Amino acid sequence: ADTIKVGVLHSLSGTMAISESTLKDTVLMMIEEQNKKGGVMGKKLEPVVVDPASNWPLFAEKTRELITQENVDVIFGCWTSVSRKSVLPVVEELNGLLFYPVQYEGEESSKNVFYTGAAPNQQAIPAVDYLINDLEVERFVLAGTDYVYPRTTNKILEAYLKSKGVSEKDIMINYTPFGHSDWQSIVSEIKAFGSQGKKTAVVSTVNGDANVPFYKELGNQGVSAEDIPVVAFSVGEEELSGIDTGPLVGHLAAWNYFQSVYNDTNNAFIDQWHAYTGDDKRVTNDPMEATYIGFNMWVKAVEKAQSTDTDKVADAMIGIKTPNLTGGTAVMNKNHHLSKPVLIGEIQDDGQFAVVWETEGLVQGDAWSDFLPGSKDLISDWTAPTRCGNYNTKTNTCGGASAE
Amino acid sequence: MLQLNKVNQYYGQSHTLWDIDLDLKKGECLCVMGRNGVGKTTLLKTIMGLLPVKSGSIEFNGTDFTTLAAEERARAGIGYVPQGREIFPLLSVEENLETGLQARPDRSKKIPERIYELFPVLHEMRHRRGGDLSGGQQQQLAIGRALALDPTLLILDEPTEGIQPNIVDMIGRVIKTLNQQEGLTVLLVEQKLHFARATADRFAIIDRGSKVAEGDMGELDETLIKRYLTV
Amino acid sequence: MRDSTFKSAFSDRAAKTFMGVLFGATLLVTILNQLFPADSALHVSAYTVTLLGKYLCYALLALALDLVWGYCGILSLGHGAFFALGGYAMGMYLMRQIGDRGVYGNPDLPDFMVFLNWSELPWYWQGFDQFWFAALMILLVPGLLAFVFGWLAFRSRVTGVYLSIITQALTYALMLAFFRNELGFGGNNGLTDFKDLLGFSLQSDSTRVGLLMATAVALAGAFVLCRWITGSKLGRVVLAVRDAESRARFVGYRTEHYKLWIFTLSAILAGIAGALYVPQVGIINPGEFSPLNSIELVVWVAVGGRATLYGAVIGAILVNYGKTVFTGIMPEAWLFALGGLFVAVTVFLPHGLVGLVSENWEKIKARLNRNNKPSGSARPAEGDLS
Amino acid sequence: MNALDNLRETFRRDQVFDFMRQGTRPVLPGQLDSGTSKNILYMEDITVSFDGFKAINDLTLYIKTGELRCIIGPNGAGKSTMMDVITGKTRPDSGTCFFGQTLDLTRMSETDIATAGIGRKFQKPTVFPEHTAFENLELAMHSPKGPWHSLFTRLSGEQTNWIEETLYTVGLLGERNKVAGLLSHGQKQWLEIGMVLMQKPQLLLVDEPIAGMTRQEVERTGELLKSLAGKHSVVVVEHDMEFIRSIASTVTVLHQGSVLAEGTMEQVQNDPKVIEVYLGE
Amino acid sequence: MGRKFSRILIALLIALQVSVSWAEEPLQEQTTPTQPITENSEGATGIPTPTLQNILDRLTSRSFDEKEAAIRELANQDNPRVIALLNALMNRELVHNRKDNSIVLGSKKDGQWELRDPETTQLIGQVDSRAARPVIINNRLRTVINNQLALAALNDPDSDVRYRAANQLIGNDDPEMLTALASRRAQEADPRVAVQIDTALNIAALRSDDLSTRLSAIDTLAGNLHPDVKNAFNERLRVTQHPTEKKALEKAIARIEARIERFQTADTVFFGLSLGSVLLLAAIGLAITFGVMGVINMAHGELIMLGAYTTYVVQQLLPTSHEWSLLIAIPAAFLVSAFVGILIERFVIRFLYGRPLETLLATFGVSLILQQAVRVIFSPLNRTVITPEWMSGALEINPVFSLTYNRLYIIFFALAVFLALLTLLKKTRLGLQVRAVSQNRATARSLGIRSERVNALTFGLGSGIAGVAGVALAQLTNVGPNLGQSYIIDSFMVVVFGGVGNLWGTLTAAFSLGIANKLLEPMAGAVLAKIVVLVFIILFIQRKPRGLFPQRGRAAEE
Ligand SMILES: Nc1ncnc2c1ncn2[C@@H]1O[C@H](COP(=O)(O)OP(=O)(O)OP(=O)(O)O)[C@@H](O)[C@H]1O
Ligand SMILES: Nc1ncnc2c1ncn2[C@@H]1O[C@H](COP(=O)(O)OP(=O)(O)OP(=O)(O)O)[C@@H](O)[C@H]1O
Ligand SMILES: CC(C)C[C@H](N)C(=O)O
Ligand SMILES: [Mg+2]
Ligand SMILES: [Mg+2]
Repeated sequence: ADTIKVGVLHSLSGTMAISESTLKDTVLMMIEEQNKKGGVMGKKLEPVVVDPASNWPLFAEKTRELITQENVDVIFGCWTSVSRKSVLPVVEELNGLLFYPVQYEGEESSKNVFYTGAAPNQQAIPAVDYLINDLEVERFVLAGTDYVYPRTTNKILEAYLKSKGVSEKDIMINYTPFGHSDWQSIVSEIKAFGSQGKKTAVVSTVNGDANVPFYKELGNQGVSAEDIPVVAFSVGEEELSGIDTGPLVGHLAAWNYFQSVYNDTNNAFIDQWHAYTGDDKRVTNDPMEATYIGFNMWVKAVEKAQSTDTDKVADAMIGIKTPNLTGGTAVMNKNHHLSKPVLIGEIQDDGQFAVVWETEGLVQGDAWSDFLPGSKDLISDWTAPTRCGNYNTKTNTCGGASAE
Repeated sequence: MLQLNKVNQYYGQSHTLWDIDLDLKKGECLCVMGRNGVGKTTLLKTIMGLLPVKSGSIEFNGTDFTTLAAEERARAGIGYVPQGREIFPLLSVEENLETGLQARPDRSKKIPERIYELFPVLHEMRHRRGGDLSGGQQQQLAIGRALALDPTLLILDEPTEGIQPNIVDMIGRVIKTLNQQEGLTVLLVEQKLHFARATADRFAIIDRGSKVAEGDMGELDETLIKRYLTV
Repeated sequence: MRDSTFKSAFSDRAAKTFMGVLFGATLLVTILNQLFPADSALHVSAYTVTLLGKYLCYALLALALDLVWGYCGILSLGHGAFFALGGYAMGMYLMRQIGDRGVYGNPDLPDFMVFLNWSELPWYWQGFDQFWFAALMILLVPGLLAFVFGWLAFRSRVTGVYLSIITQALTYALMLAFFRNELGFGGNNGLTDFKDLLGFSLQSDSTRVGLLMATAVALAGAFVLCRWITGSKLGRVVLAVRDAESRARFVGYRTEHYKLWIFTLSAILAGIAGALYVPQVGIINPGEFSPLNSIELVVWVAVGGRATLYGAVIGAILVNYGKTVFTGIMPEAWLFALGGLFVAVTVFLPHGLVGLVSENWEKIKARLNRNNKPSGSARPAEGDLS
Repeated sequence: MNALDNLRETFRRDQVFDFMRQGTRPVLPGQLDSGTSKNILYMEDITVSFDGFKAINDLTLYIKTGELRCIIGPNGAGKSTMMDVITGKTRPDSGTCFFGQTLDLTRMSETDIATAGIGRKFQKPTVFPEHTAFENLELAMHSPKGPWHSLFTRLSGEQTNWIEETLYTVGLLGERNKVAGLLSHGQKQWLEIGMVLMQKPQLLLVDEPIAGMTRQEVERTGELLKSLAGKHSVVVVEHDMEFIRSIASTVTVLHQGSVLAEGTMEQVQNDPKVIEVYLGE
Repeated sequence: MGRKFSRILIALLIALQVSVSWAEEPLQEQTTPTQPITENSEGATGIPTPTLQNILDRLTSRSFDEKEAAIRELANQDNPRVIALLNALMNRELVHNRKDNSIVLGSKKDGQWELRDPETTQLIGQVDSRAARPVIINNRLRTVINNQLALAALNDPDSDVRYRAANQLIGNDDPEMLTALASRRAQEADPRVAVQIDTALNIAALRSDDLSTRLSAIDTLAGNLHPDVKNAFNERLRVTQHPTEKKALEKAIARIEARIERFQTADTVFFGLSLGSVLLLAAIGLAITFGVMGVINMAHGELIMLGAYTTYVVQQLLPTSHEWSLLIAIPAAFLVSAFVGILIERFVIRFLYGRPLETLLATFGVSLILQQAVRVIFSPLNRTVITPEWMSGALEINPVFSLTYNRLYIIFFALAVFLALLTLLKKTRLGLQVRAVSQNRATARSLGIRSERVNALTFGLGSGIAGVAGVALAQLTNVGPNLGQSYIIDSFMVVVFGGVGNLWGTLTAAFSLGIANKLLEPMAGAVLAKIVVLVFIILFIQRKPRGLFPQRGRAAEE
């Protein structure tokens, strides 16, 4: 073929369209840009966009379609973990290549998947560190939507907090259904929990649509960031663009990227995005950066391998470095996760974040959390001789499916 | 007043009315008769505009009604008492009567006293749901509702069905009075011979969708009855 | 009424045609997939095989719904629940089959339990390592739920929209419950990463073809069963219950028993569909309980034409095929097409696509008759009220 | 319950005590046991009220086995409501209603009552609109009514003949394959009568059977009902006096929910109270 | 009818009232502690005072400690610009000019920064939006600034400002602040402010070395609901050795806790009412289109969504008047949704009368189309709807019990809509006509009722009300393409639970489900509460197969 086909697997309809359609545009923008530069290995890139419609089995089906019918060489896609889980067996079976750009709960490492979003240790743990060290928080509310990502993250955080000497009764855990819209009782509970004298913060893994009513209720019940700051892992610029941020100033988010970071690469990226969408109000966000990094890494890897063959590209990927948008360099590690900086930002009234804290260097993404008993001993290393996503350092075996 | 010219009607593929002609003069009382299932109700519904005609025309007071919507026909002054009562089951008796007021040209909002005088039960039960009434009470309600419209042509489909004898007599008298004293034109479908004889001036007989006989009530003799009204 | 005209028009030739087409298509696909090498022009890819398998599962589900809705007048807006339960039962078996090949290599616990610190397998997972047990549960769980639910509802004469809405509440409640990680079914991520079924690897083409065949057999079996039921006196009673339930009671039928019978059977069929669906698509998650899925299912049946059985099957296959095609060729606008289709079908084809055919069939017959009898002058009028 | 009530209970109706029965006739539970007594239906002190309005007021009525009973009365007298009570559609506020010696109708479901042998034609014709006339009769046919039976049963030639005979009786042989919903009003009435016949009930309740029928048909209906009497008990509600006169042996007049008069047509017709509230003139 | 309604309304109000007043006990007169606390130890130092600009320029530092020091120093300057500058810092109007690395005043104008001199406020020039950026402060700094501002505001002529300032300073143990508070107390005329100051001083007095001072502080503070009071008590309880003090503290804490508990019940009731009113709003349009007309309108949620988007559009069109654009949005949303509703009726539903179940399918199609249309027109992202000032914040009854204004307005709004609708249906011809048409279309037509028009108008009415609900919901939740879907199921539940065709049923159902949900939530958690409510509905329908207020009578039994 004289083109290289790039699959784009993001929901354009259904509940997830709200987040995912931006990433589709990002990939298309990157492809356009790359083609202007002459493509990859002299070949033009050709996007193949499909709509898995926020329907998880459809993700698997579309993946199969992309790989076997459309013969794409790489797929950029998925947002929710469940969609990734649905796609995973298919890319493994057909030996495809998937770039997953969203923060997730970890506990996974596949030969065919590159995780460019944050693992829990690249988001949750630094955020809690910040709360403890800088804000002197002593009590924690772990509020989340009732599903795997928040549950896992909170499990990790609970273990981590306890290891830091926070006692059981200073941790309140609360789960809400998807799309929860009536936050009155929970906010009032949080308020009560927070007025016991010790500095309290909320660590929020509340997902998607539920955030708007949550923040609105916080504002209305007068929970200000000075009293009880909320640090969120799923609220970025995109989400804030749907909220009146006036009353939210000072609440926090932990990400690897903020639009407000000032440097030339980022400024150029933002300009490019505005030009591409024809809307200079459009914001950029962390999963976009993850897509950006993933895409650039893939391009480099293909050029390095001089092939689009999955195995060769996957091998070439490891160790690839590419500038990230916050001024540093992202590195792809042996475990298919990135090394990135972690930033903490405070919400400003213009819907942007002001960076108030930043890790010293890069944080290496950890596929297997050190704070979960089941995965303490696991590591992932896709280089020879280990070549294993879940290598048990105690028993020195490669467990489960990836053994083959 | 009402003229039908070669009206044909179909239910899907089944041809139900065949070339019906009918001429109803102002102030007349015509009784349409015929066995079960010959198309009497169909004829009335067609006149009322509830069923479309396939060919032929309908004229009312000189204007062409053939394609006019049912509600406009009612507004032109046709009152209709359908077969099987068809009252509004969840509206109260009073509200049922009020629905009859909607088409009045004078936009009156008051139920004419006369209706309650004619059917005292309705007054008694005016707050009861229409659907709770007994069959005969519902029939009275249906007649009352048509009268509330203050029609110039009253169409009744078997109005005495299920009504107690003394009220049947009374309804007959009322129709007669309205017809003779107030010049109300009446088109009636009725199976009860004595009632038809007592009320109507003229008759028309329908058999298998066609009009087969017509004349003054006096002309309705045993042969016609034998031939068309018995099985 | 249509039913009877339909029957007289097609008699059971249509049933035979249906089976012929179904088995013909599956066999053809099987042969093309198995006998031709992957690069041959005639080769049918595994993608198509699974796709077809998925459609047939949906068709079976639609068939199940048509039985209760079309024939018994019970508009269930919660049939997705039975489908999903069947799917979960199968998923649990497949999960147990993974054994120690999971990422943590834990032979007793599925992965999601390991990393959420479950210490032992919950009691309701026991037994699912046996296929026979899982198979039993596939029938039993949806069947039992439908039985209990139906028994309560029909006994107290819940009908119409009230019934529809509580079926919806049922599936909605189940969805919320299954989303909860604590319930022990993998939360929103559901059950995935299946390896093999009865020792056959789910990734091999022959297993896929086998599953497709199994689904076709199940669909055909269900079709014959439904056909037999609806053609029997039971079918006529059920129709009578749909149209005039109280009359049926006064004639002496215990209508709640009939409804319960049909509802439970339908739920079991839906469960089987779900069980066949899961290994083919590779995931089961609480999203399948979503009330919107169940509503969409109703739409398939309506698009095909209710109370015909074929209609349901055809509707399910066509709508889903349309979805597959349109999400590919017009990702941004396919919802317009789908929505438009639903509107158009309901407004213009009150009896669904099958109705369109059978009505035209009547017309053709009418035309033939006209040719025989030149006297017939007029064409039938459309509709009754203006 | 005081002693008097107890006593009353013991000597209720014209009850035959078990020990007085000659021999023992085994009676299956749920089946009609009309015993040796002459009555088949006992309604005693029945009261039904709707939101305080008494549609039936302390009504007591007995129907003899094999009797043809006519019930007349003004609109709203409670005739249809009475039938509702008998068929289980409405539960009385108080009173008892026994079918035969043992069947307490106030405690049975509509289905059980129908199975026990009470058939009803409603005032407003109710048929299965999407079934053909033939199928309507088939569904009503006297035969086991359980789902399993329905699933496996096939119509025997005998049964087909029976249905066809009935179709003939009700004059719908020509409409055999017509869908019932499309029949005319009068045809539906006939069809429903046919359905009641197919049920082979012990007790037939017919609410205004001749409404909308031609005179000839009225006569035929009269004949039919008279022929049924004797084997079956028949209760007819009508407003057509001629018809009543042509069939009636005993006439009961209801008014405001209770019996106003009872007797032969002659007696009733000349009763001034009846004339006042009902007949007129 | 009206009577029935007012009875319910009164009952609701009484419920609220009772729960409030029963929790409320007369607050005791607070007394000022007998002894002033500490002396102002601030003395003059010999270091030469730096210029304002020098201090400000220290804000360019990346270290927040450094910034804090600068802010404190700034606050201590005796310069009339200090307050203005602190305010500017709070409002992100103090910017870091990247070019010359200076801190100046800046305001956004047409995507550019307009820079001014911090001292003279003279215009310096305009720079590109990325060439300057606001000085970043964090929560810690914000608290510091706020305290400084409060200190200054203590002497503000406006007593509301003073009240807020005093409130901000409660719990603060900075000696400087306490002196300021004490001196303010001496001249304070407004008793409201005085009470606040007393609370602040008394809390500080709890730390006094003098037992009797402490005891009298405990005595006056007992029953005070301010969270800092309880915390201070607890704190004290931990350190004190005195048995009398211990006892007094324990008693005081118990009293506070008892009061808090009672207010929490009131809270729950309020939350329930408020959730109920949201359900009512969402369901009430459906009560017409579905309950009265029998159209199973799956696009109802999308009509709500249109109303919410209308709110957004109106706000975009009137960028300067957020305060009252909402009032325009109400009729606008009504019209937009009603218009779309009429279109739906004319082009789709009209063909489906007599086939109620099929309306479900067609309107489901319509809902997909509307959703996608919104995605195409407005993008799939949520839109921001700004809450006007008068709807944000809360009516604070006491520190533990406050009623959020938006919820409060929405409760009244929902009741008003309900009332208006009820009157419309009961008192106008339309009401009668629509019920007649929906019960028997052919007969209604033959009585001269223009069924087509009636249907279109009624559907328009129901849709319009959905739109109005959208305006209210836009204040509470996402304005996005999925808005409708999240309410449609609940709406149907409410209508069916209440009994189809009965508006009172809808009202009762909405409020009882709302309250049930909120009662369960603290016990079972949000997810389980929802499941329990659903299961309850299922079981309830078994007991009452036609909802709370069933249609009764012969006709309904068919
Ligand atoms: N909607 C319909 N579709 C098809 N056929 C119909 C329809 N309604 C009535 N028919 C048929 O048309 C014929 C005429 O019916 P119609 O109701 O006019 O009879 P009728 O003269 O009023 O009888 P009756 O005295 O019993 O009321 C009947 O054979 C009937 O079966
Ligand atoms: N569900 C109900 N709610 C209120 N009132 C009712 C109900 N059912 C019956 N009624 C009233 O009870 C009375 C008796 O009704 P019923 O139908 O038994 O009369 P009927 O004797 O059959 O009269 P008809 O000869 O007119 O058929 C009537 O006044 C009726 O309005
Ligand atoms: C937090 C979410 C936005 C993404 C996350 N990976 C998930 O599980 O869905
Ligand atoms: Mg007729
Ligand atoms: Mg009656």
